[in-house]
Amino acid sequence: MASIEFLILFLVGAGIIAYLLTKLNTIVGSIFTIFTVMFVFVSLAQYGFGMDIITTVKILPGISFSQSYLGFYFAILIVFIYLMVSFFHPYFIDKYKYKDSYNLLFLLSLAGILGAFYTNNFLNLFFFFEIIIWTTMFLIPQGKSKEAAVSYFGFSLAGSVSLLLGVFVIFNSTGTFNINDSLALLSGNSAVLVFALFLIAAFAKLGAFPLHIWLPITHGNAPDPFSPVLSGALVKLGGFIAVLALIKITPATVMFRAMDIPIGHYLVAILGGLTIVFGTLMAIKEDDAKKLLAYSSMSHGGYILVAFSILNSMAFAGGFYHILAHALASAGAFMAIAAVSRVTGTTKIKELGGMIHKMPITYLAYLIAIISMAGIPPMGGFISKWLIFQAVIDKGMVFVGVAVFFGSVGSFLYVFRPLAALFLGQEFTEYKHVKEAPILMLIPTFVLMGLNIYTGVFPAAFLKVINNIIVELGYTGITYTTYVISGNNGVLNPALISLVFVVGILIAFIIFILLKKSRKVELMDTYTAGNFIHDEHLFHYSTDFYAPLERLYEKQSHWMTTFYRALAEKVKELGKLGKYLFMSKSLSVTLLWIISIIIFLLWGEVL
Amino acid sequence: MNSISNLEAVDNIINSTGKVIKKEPISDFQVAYEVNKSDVHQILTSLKLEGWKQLSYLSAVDWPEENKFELVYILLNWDKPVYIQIRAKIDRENPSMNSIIPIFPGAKYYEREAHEFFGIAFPGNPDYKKQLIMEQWDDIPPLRKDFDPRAYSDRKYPSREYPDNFSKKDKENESLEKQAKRRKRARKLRTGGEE
Amino acid sequence: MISTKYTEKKKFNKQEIDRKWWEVGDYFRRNSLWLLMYCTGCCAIELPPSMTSAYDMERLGMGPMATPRQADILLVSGYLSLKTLRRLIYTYEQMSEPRYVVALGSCPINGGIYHDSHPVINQLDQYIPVDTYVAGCMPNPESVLNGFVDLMEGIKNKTANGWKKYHKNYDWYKKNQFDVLGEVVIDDEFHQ
Amino acid sequence: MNVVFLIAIPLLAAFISILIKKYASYLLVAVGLFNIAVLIFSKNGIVFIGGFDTTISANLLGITLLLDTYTRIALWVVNVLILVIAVLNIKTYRDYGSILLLAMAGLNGLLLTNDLFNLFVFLEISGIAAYLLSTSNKKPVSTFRYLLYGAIGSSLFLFGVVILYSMYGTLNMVVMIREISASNNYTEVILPFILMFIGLGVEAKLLPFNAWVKGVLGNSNVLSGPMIAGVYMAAMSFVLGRLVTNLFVFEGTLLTVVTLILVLGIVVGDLMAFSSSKVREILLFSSIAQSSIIILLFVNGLTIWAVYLIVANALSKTVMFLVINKATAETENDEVDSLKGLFVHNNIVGLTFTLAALSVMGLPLLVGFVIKLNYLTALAGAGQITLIAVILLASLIEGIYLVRLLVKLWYKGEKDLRVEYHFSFKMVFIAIALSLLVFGNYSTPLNELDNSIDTVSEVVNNG
Amino acid sequence: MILSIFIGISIALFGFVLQTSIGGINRKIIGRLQKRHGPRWYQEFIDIFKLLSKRSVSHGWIFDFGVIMALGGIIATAMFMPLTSTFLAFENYDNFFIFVYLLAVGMLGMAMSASGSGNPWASIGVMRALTTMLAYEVPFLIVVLTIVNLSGNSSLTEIMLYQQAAGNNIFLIALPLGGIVGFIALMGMLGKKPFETYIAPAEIASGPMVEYGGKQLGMLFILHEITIFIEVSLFVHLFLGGATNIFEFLFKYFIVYTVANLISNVNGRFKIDQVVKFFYKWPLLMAVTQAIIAIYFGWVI
Repeated sequence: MASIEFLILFLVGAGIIAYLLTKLNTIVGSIFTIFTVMFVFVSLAQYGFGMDIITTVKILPGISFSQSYLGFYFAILIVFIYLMVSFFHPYFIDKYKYKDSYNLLFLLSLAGILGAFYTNNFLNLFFFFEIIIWTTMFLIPQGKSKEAAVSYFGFSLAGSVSLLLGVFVIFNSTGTFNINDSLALLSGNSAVLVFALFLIAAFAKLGAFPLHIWLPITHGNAPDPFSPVLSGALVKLGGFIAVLALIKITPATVMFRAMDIPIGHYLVAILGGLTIVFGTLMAIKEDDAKKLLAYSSMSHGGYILVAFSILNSMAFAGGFYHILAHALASAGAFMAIAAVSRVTGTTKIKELGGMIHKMPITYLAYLIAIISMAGIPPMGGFISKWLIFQAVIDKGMVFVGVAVFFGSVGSFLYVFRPLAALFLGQEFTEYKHVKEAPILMLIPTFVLMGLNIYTGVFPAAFLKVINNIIVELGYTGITYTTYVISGNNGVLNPALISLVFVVGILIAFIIFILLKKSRKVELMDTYTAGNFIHDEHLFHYSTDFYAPLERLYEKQSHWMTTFYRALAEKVKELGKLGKYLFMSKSLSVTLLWIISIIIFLLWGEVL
Repeated sequence: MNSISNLEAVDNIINSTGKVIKKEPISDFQVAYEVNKSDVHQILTSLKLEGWKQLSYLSAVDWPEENKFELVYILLNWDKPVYIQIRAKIDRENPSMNSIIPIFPGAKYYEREAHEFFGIAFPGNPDYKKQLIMEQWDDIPPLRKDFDPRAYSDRKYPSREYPDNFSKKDKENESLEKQAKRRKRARKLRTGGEE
Repeated sequence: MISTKYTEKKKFNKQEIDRKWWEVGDYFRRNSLWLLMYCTGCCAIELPPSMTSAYDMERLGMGPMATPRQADILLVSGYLSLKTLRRLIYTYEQMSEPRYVVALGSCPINGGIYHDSHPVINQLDQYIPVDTYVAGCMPNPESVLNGFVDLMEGIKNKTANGWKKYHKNYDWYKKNQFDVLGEVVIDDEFHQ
Repeated sequence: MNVVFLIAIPLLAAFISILIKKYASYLLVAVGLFNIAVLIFSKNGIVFIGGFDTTISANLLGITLLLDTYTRIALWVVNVLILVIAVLNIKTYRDYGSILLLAMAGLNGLLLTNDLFNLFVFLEISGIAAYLLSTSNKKPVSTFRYLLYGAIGSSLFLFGVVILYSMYGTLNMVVMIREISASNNYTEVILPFILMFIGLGVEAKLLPFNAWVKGVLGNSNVLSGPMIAGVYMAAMSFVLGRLVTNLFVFEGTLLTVVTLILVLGIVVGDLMAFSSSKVREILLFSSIAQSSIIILLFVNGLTIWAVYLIVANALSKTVMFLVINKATAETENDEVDSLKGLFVHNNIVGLTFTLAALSVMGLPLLVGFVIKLNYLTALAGAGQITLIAVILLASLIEGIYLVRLLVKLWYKGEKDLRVEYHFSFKMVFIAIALSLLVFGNYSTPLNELDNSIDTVSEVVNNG
Repeated sequence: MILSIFIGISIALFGFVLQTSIGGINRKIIGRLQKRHGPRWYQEFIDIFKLLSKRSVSHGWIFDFGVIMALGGIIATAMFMPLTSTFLAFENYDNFFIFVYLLAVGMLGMAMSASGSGNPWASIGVMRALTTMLAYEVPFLIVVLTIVNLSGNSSLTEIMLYQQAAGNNIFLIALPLGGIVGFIALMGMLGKKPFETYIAPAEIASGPMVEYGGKQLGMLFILHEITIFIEVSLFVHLFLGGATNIFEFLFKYFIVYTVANLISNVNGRFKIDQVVKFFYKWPLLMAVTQAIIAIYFGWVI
């Protein structure tokens, strides 16, 4: 039997061993890391599903654990992403400046994650959150930009500060730090306050509008194997807090009668919608493949918010399923990009082209990931989007609907761009020598591919776990059988869709194979209106892919960045004002302060 | 300012910078000066400074009898309605003219064209030898007057052989032919047998 | 041992079946001829009237297409300079087979009024196989359409097999092309 | 052993060291060790000197020294840190041995004394030592301004003491506390209290009164930086804390004003640090905010966590100032950008600096986190949600600029920066970082101390 | 199950034959409109079979695989399509979103294949197609949201039955604004002329299809016909109350397609950003207005 305390301590210990091993040899250290994470994953998977994990604490002071389906769901998902990513370490760590500490921090952050999802005490939750933040904060600057870490840390800290404040408000009004007890006791105005504060935390972690600008900066510049963790796993912490705030707190505010939703939740849904729209638009515009995927993570975070703010079990199921599907999809996509970046050294779309001819498996992994991301059957993303759509339509949320549909269609646009410009198109001469990723990196690729498809074809296994969570949260679970999911206004049979899809492909294939064989021609032998072109860079359409569309919102796209830059500038100016007021070289200013304080005091009380 | 005084102004500019061999007014708005080869750059520079900022065209004329090529620079002013042609004759054997790229960078392609069609060398133009219009030309420059396009065409392009009886008589056209024959005869009678 | 029964069945052998299919294909091909209009010269001006309501090419199942991959007919309309010929050959080789070439005007036939010009070739069929010539300077729409009908007849009678000839006499065509053009595919300064 | 030695011996040694200048620093080390020995063997209680009445209630004018757990912690911090700083600078700053001795005597007296006038005397003694220390910066103007501010501060303090004396006729703190609570006339004591608060506030770097800090700490070196930012700040905070918890009664407008001043100090301190681009300025402004938080905790009666915060802060700030001042001594420029890549070749130093910074930010696994969480919990228990919000907001700003600093220091700029740190420096850094780390994870001893401090304050109140 | 699949395949085949014939008839109609004779009504069949009989070129496996995936996805989509309110292959599983998203598979496959050809025109065409899709989908989906919300079911047959039930108007009448938006969006879906930005033969050499010839192009033509069948049928089922028997369906189908085609032939072409601007101005506004008055106020004719 696995004890959660043991797992955490094991991870910390293994982290230190991994540090030493990595110092000796990066490959050995990384492989040790893989096995460590695998051990944790296996023990969690073995005992977690049946809620058989021991939660008693013997060594760690002041920390207490309990297990819930909710925490387990997040924990197993994130540990899985960590496991997948750890396979990439042997090939990447050598590139980084402080490679010794990479595995240590990686494992420490995993320990923090385990703790965060298994604790039953708000202070412990905050403790583990902070551990996650600072361990990951040191991993991020090892990538491309050092400023990314500051931006990540700033927003994360804003989130956890807000969380902590919320925790203290809870403590102030209920007198306990126990998560379940205190949330149950919470009521009235303090509930609204905590709701708002927790949501700020959730928004900051999810990278939702308007606290989103760290997300592309961080994801885009983080080390290549760490971006999938950020996007697939760590962002989901925000989802966890959002669940706490939106479902567990649910302050009694005014209801929208037409939609049967509290006004606070509706506002969150609208903000989620804005997140979707904003993320989509920015992703369409972005040139760096990783930043593009980062914006897509942002937009998917919006879906999660929308799902959890519609208070019915259908939407919850959609939200939880979306967390799963998006984690798998974005991990897959980011890892494919990482594999490309490993051999080419760049993630800029305009510098790449035709990678499919060298890396077909990576291409397939990316393709399947984006199909899921765009919510097209037969991948997992379709199920979750379908569930969310059902809920949105059922409630008749028009404006949220606009955003949700916009994001859904927009996702075709942005996920297609790396596909077309980075993997397809002309094959560049400078990448003629590159090879497919090595076998160890293909293992997680294949696993993720398989899971992306499996989640889309046979969702029942996952819906069972999700139903447990929903029941735990006090709602009735959704109806489903082995093959069929029943929604509020329709049923879905993903297995049938997949079957029919296979039949369709088969028919098309038969048509194709019966007909005359094609003549194989070179990629450069294309229609050029008769001109002779020998440079494939001229013949590769990748820069400003959606230029006509981008032109429509070019001016508006910098607003948020400008806003935050101006905010930082204003804070600096305030500091300068402070310096001017209090740090002047002249003694008389200080004397003035002293005298005015004394006079103010005496005026009120004595004189 | 009318065009006449414009032309006078041009006279002044050109006379002050170089020697004019021949002046030939073409119209009220266009005037040509034939100058020495060595004066061309000077004159073009001063004209550019005076407002003739655009080199409209640069070409050459072949004068095989004189054994000369005549280069023609046509300048355009955006403010005054006067075109100026500056002509300079250069030797036909080993024709060479210093490039005017330093004055008019746009002359790059005109000079390449002139080299391609006349074989004039333009030292100073980095790639005047590169072909611009003709791809892989394999004979003497085609616009020289001693180039015979017909001979080239006959030599290079196989032409269709027609059998003698290729052209069939068309019944419907017979009356027309008769008419033509009649006319021919009448003309013969009129002119006294001369064709 | 090959039995006698088997030999009797031989009239339905593969070649025979292919031929039958080919004839079926020919029916479709001649009734749906898509043009790639290579408007090299003045004869292109005759195409609009032959397409629009006066002569309505579409009733024959013909229509313009944008790229050589989709088209069946390479329509050469007018004189061909050396530069154009290069692009024409390149385009012809990009087309899907079976492909046909229709040349309008007298210039592709014998040079026409450009027969003594140094950059204009005299005879197109030296370089690519031409299935139908439409003479005239310029040919009027009736003759253009007549040319197409001739081509359809040719397809039906299996005489319009220029693309087969091109494969068969590939070396000959290439030699002719090389004689006048040097290399067909060249470096083009403005498309580097 | 008698705690009087803690004052007398350093003072004596200071005079002797003037005679034997050559060995002043060794004498300093010896005295430091002796002081630690005294601390180990001395007992809690009140010491009367000068032959006055030994019953505390009657001893209105005599010199009394009070040693309780609170003072003991303070003394430990001050003496050990001075010793460490002395050892580290034993070669570079030979001439400052006697000054450090003087500082030691003054600070020990400041912490030990139970008499308000003596408090003023020791304030002056330690002040003089501090002015002299700041001369090592070679910035005479800022030293002069420091002196002026110090003079203003101590005169305000003295003024307050005089008023109190005229009101209650005693200078003994314990007695006075009892008198004040007996008379229960709040409005009368506002003036002396605010005067004393401001007077000590100048030394403890509270915001509107601390314009000297920029000049002194902004140009500090390996000696003056940790001394003034670490030791002096700790000592002054202890003294102010003692007065705030035991003597001052903050109520009504006075409480509002003091809280406002402190809140202003927290927020503006961090804002100023955020807008600075010089490393030393960032550190000093951050310590301004920290000292405001400390006093705020004292004001809210969270003595124990304030004490821990003082200790943790003194330790981390000592490390940070030592690291940065050593580096700026070589680059002669303390712009952040010129120090880029400082830790590329000094991994251990970088690690300790990082741990210290993380502790200041209050991130988990380090002692700063435990303290922060505990005092915030206590504040929440007291219902001070607004104060929590302010502190958290400030810590957000603080986190951002410290991380920005850290990242820049860890990653190379254009040029390769090499700074050699002596072995002794590294040992000190590691020791401090380890202690931060250990107490961050194993906080039981801290919780135990908690109880003992409470009992001592009761002792004081009851005589 | 096997039987259902066969029914599904025959529906797809029926859709192909139907749309190809109606497409041919429409070409004839357009010919007459332009005072031409027009082609034979079965010209489209000839075109497709001709393409299938030609020997094409291939730019690598993704070029072929994309076409197969596209056609497969579209055939799969068509297999779910009900013809009348009672005749369909998979009872209950004709969920509206299946059509929207399975259609996207076809789109994605074609886009992938086109980009895999390495021709920039193809990528530009795909870009335009996707941008146009972004434009028309959102207003359309909002109208569908209204319809599903009102009828309480997202199954197409259920929506049909809801409209056919006594007392309910067909949605084109019940939601007049939504009906207009739906038709405009249908024009966009069909790639008909003001929104025909992504084919644009004279501009970008027929866009995504630039490199296709022979069988790949033929398969894309089949795909195109089936896609049109799906889209027009969707409109018929959603807005015109579907059909109770096959002739009603054929009639409505013919009317819808012909009207769209006629409108198309008297229009010019928008620029791509004009398409986006257009759809996000009036149709979206109308769709949202319609949704609000229908859902929140319950004003349904």
